[in-house]
Amino acid sequence: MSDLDELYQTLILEHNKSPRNFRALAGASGHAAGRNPLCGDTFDVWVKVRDGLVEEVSFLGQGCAISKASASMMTTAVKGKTVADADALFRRFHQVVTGHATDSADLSDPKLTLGCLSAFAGVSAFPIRVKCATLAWHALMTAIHSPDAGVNSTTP
Amino acid sequence: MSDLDELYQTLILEHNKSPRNFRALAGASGHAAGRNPLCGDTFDVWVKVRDGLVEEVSFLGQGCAISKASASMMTTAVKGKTVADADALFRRFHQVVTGHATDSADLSDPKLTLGCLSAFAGVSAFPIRVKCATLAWHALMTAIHSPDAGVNSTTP
Amino acid sequence: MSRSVMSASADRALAWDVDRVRADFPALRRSVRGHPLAYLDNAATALKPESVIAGVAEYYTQVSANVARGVHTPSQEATARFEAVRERVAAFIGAASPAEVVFTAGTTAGLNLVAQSYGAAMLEPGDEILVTEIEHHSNLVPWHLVAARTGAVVRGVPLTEDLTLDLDRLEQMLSDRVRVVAVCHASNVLGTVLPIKQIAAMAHRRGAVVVVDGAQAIPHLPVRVGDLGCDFYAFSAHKLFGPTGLGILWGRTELLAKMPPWQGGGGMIAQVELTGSTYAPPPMRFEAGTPPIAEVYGLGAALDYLDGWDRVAATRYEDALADEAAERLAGLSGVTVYRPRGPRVSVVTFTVADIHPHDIGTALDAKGVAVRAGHHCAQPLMRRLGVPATVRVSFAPYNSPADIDALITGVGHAQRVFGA
Amino acid sequence: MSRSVMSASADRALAWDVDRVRADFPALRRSVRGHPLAYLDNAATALKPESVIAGVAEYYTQVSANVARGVHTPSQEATARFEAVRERVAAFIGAASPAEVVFTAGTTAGLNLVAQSYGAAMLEPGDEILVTEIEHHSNLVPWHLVAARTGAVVRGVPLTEDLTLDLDRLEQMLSDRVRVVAVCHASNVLGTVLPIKQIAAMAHRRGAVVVVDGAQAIPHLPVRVGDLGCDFYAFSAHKLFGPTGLGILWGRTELLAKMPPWQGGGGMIAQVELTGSTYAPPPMRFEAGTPPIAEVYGLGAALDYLDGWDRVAATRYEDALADEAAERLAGLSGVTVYRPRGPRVSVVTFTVADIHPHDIGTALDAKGVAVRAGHHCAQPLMRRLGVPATVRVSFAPYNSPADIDALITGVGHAQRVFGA
Ligand SMILES: Cc1ncc(COP(=O)(O)O)c(C=O)c1O
Ligand SMILES: Cc1ncc(COP(=O)(O)O)c(C=O)c1O
Repeated sequence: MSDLDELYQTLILEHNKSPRNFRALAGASGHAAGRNPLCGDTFDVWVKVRDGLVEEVSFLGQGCAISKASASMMTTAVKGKTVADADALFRRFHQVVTGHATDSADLSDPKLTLGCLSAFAGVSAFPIRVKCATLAWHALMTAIHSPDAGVNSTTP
Repeated sequence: MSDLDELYQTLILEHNKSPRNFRALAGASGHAAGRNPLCGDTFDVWVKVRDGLVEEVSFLGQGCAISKASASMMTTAVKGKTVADADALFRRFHQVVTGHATDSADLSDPKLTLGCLSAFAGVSAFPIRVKCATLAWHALMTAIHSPDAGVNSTTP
Repeated sequence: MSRSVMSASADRALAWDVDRVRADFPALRRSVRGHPLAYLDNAATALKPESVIAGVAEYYTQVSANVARGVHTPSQEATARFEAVRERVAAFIGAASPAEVVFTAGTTAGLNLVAQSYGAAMLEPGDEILVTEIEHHSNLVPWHLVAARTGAVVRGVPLTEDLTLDLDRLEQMLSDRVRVVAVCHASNVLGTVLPIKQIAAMAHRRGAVVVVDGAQAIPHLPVRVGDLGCDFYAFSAHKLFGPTGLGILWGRTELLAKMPPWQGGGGMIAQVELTGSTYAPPPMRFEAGTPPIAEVYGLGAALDYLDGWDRVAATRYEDALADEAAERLAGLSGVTVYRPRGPRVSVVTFTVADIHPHDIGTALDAKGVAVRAGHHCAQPLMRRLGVPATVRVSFAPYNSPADIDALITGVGHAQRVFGA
Repeated sequence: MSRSVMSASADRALAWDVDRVRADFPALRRSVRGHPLAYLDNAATALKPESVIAGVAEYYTQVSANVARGVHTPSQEATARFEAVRERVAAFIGAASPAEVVFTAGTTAGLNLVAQSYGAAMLEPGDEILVTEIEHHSNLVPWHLVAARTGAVVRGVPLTEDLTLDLDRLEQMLSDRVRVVAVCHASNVLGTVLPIKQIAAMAHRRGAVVVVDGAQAIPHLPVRVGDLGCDFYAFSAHKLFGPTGLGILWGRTELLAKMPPWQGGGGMIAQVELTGSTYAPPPMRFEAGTPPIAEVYGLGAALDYLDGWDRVAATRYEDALADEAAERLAGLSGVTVYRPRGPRVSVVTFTVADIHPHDIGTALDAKGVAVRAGHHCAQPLMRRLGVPATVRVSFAPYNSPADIDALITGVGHAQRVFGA
C-alpha cells in the first residue's frame, strides 16, 4: 500500500463524505473554535460534559479530508468516555499521528485502544498534516477544559 | 616603497602635524561642515569668494592624517584660483585618489597640475580612505556653491 | 501528452534549452518519495543556481568581514562588492540612482518600511489607503497596522468578473482623502498583472503615492521603475533565484529624502547623543545594523546568472508551460481553473470538486509534485473567489513539460483515491 | 615575543588546540597585502567554520523550499529544520520554551522590535527609558525613535571611573517613571560585562522591564536567560560564527503574549479582511514574511559546531590573548589602553598618541592585521572617554599568539612612519 493509500483509508474518506455529529449542540457546556491560520481550516466543536462524563460532542466547519474525518471520528470516539479517558485518548492519538506511539503502557489499557482512530496512523508519513488531524481535538480539549476560551488558533 | 610609505608621504605627515590655514575665517562668503558619520571625522571649511575668485580658504576640525593634510593642502592649492579652476582641480584630485586619473586632456592644462596634491596618489591603494582625502573638498564645494547648505554628511 | 502539446514544446525547445538550464539548479536533482521532484511552487520561493550558492559561500570563505565600518582590506572588499551590487540592482530595475535602492530583509520588510516610515509620518486621521482585493497579506497587514496607529482608513478596490482590477471602481474610490495606493504588480494566486502605469497616473492625479509589491512580477517581467511611474517598489531576492533573508525596496529620491528612519541602530546615524540622534541620508538611513552581506553577494550572483538568460525567451517558455497546464487541468472533469483575462505571469490556480486543496497537495506530494495548497496569504481573494483555499502551481524557466505530466497524472490519481 | 608570553601560550596550547580550530575556518587561509591575515575584528563579525558554510549551502542545494506554508516534502523538511533550530536556540540560551525564540534580521532588528512593539504600546508621555553611556547605537537609537513617538524620555546612566556601570547612579535614576532599562550584556568597545542579574533585580523592583543587547556577550559567555533575570535578550547569528541576515530575540512568554505585531505580512496572521486583521500567537506574530531560512540552517550548524568546543577553555584562551595584547600594547610608549575593571570579554581598545586611529588601522592593514578604527557605533562612549575614535582589537578562539605579534609590530611600524 502506498503512503497515500495508507493516509486516505476508506474509513477516513467515508467520514469525510458523511461526517457524524455534524451540527451545533444545544445546551453545550463548552464550545471552542479550532483554526489553522496558515491553511484556513476552521472548525467549531461543542461538548456537553456532566459529572465528569462526555455526554455529547458535535462539530461544524470546513477543512481537508484529514481534519474533517478526524473531527467526525473524534466525536464518536469520546462520546460516553470520562473526561480523563478523553484526555488520555487524545494523548494516545497524538502519539500515533506523530509517529511516536512507543508507550506500551497505554496500549494495555483497553479504554485507550484507538479502535477506528488507528486509521490515522498514515498521517505520520506526512508531518505537515498532523495539525489537520489534531485540529478538532485541540478545540475539544479547550471546550472541555477552558469552556470560555473561545478561539484556539494553532500554528506550526 | 611600500603601499604605506606611498600613502603617508612626508608632505602629508608634515601638513597633518602643521596644518595651514587652520582657523575660522571672518567675513567668509561661505561655510560648510564635512562629516563622515561612519568614522566621526568632522571639519568646518570657510571660503571667501569674490568676483569668481577664491580669495581665501580656511578650515578647522579633526580627523585622520589623510583628511587633515588633504584639507590643509587644499586650502593652499585653491587660494587665488577661479571657482571654475577650483572645481576642475577637485575633479582631477578625485580622479587621482580613486585611481581613475586617465584623462590626459586635464593633464595638459597647467592650471590643473596637481603639484603637491599628487602626494595623495597613494590613497588609491586604500579605497576606504578616499572619503578621508575628499571630505574637506566636498565641504569646500558646498561652501562655494551652496553657501547656505550647512552640513554636508558623506557616507560610503 | 497530446500531439499539439508535443509540437508546442518542440517549438519552445528551439528558443529555450531547458535541459541546459535545469543542470544549473542542484535542487532539481533530488527525488521526493521515490519520484523525481516536479517543483511547481516557484511563487513561494525559487530554486537557486549553483552560482548563487557559490556567491554566498564566496563571501563566507574568502571575505567574512563587515561592511562600511572597517579600514581593513576584507571589510573594504565586502563594502565594495556590497555597493557594486546596489548599483547592479539599480540598473536591473532602472532606478535613477543606487541611492534609491534600500536593502531590506524581504518584500514584507520593505512594505512595512514604507508603511511605518512614509505612512506613519504622512497619514492623518481620516486619510485613506487603497489596497486591492487581490493583495498578499504582506501588502495588506502593514497598512492595517499603520491605519490603527494613525487613524487612517484602509479600503479595498474590488476585482472585475475577469479577475482583473476594477479600474472604474478605483477611479471612483480615488477621493482627495486617498494618500496611498498599495497594489501588487502581479498576483501570487491568479498571476494577474496589474496596469501599474495606468494606476500610478490615476493615483498621482489625486496626489496619492503608489506602493508596488513586486514580489511576483520581478522573476517574470522586465521591471523599469521609471516607466512604471510608481513611487515605491518592493521585492525579495529569494523569489528571484537569490538568497533568503534579503529584499529590495526602491523608492523615489524625493520621497526617501523626507522619510524618517524606521529602525535605529549602527550605520544609519549622523550623530548620536545619549538622549537623541540625527540620521544619515538614504539609503543608509534605512539600513540599520549589519546588513545581509552574504545575501547581497548571492543576489549579485543571481543577477549575473540572469544576464546569461534570454529573459524574453525564458518568460515566453514559462508562460507556455502555464498555459499548457491550465488547459490540461481545465480539461479534467471536476477541475475549476481560475485565470484572469489579460496580462498574467506563469501562475495557475485551481480547485478540484469534492477534494480539499490540502488533500490534492498531499496527493501530489506523494508523486513528487510540489504545489501550494491553501489561502496563499490572500484570504480576501479567497473570499472573493468563494473558496476557502485553492491549489496553486507556479512555473520557472527550469520547469519541464514532464512536470506538467506529473501534475496531471497526480490530480487524476487523487481523484481516483477519493472516488471523485 | 617575550619569555613569559611564550610559556603562557604553551600552557594554553594544552587546553586549546588553536591550530586544529584554525583549520576549520577557511577565511583564515587568505592573505592581505602579502601578509597572512591576522583577523582581530571579531566583534564586528566572526569568521565562519566550514560546516556553517556547508549548512547554508545544504539548504539551497537540497531543499530550497519555503517554510510553514507548504504541504510538499521539501517545504516540510525546511519547516522541520527551521523549528528544530528554534528549539536548539531555546536550549542554547536556556529559554523556557521555543515559542520565546523569535527569529529576526539581527540584533538591531530585535531591539527595534522590542522598542516598536513593546515600547510603543506601553510607553506614555513622561515615562522614562534608561540606557547606559556604554551602549551601541543599536541599543540607543531605537529608544530615541520610540521616545519621539510616545513622548517618553531617554536618560543615560553613566560609567564609573573604572569603566563599569555606575550602579549607584542607576539606583538613583530608577524612579517609578522608568518603564524600560536597556543595557548591553557586554560592551563592544571596552568588553565590560554588565551585572545583568543585579540590574534586572533593581529594575524589576521598580516595575521596569530589562532589555539586554547580547550581541557581544553571546560569542563569549554562557548565556542562561532564566538566570540573568532579564525580560528580552537580542543577539546576531553573524557574531556567533553563523550567517549574516539572522538574529534572535528572546522574550518572556508573558510579555510576548501581550505585545502587538511589529511588522505585518504573510505567516503572522490569524485572519485577514481587506480592512483589518487579527494575529497569530508568538513567535509567529513577530515573524512576518518569508524568514531567513538558509540562515537558520547555518545557525543550526554553528550551534552544532560550538558543541564540539570546550567553550570554557575557548573563552579562557581568548581572554588570555586579550590580556596579553592589552599588556603588550600598554607597554608601548604613547599607547593608551582603555580597560574596565572586573568581568570583561576579549575586546581591547586603545589609542596611540599623535596618530589618528584610522591611520593606525590603515598601517595595520598594510601588515595584514584587521582591526576596527572609529567610534564603533558608540559615540556617547567616545565622548565619555574624551576621544573622537579608538582602535579596537577583538579576539575569537581561532586567533593565535602570532596575531598579537603582528599587531604589536604593526603599531610600532606606524609609530615609525609617523615619527611619533
Ligand atoms: C553591542 C552591540 N550591539 C548591537 C550590535 C548590532 O548588531 P547587528 O549589527 O548584527 O544588528 C552590535 C554589533 O554591531 C554590537 O556590538
Ligand atoms: C505578492 C506577494 N507579496 C509579498 C510577498 C512576501 O514576500 P516575502 O515573504 O519574501 O517577504 C509574497 C511572497 O510570499 C508575494 O507573493
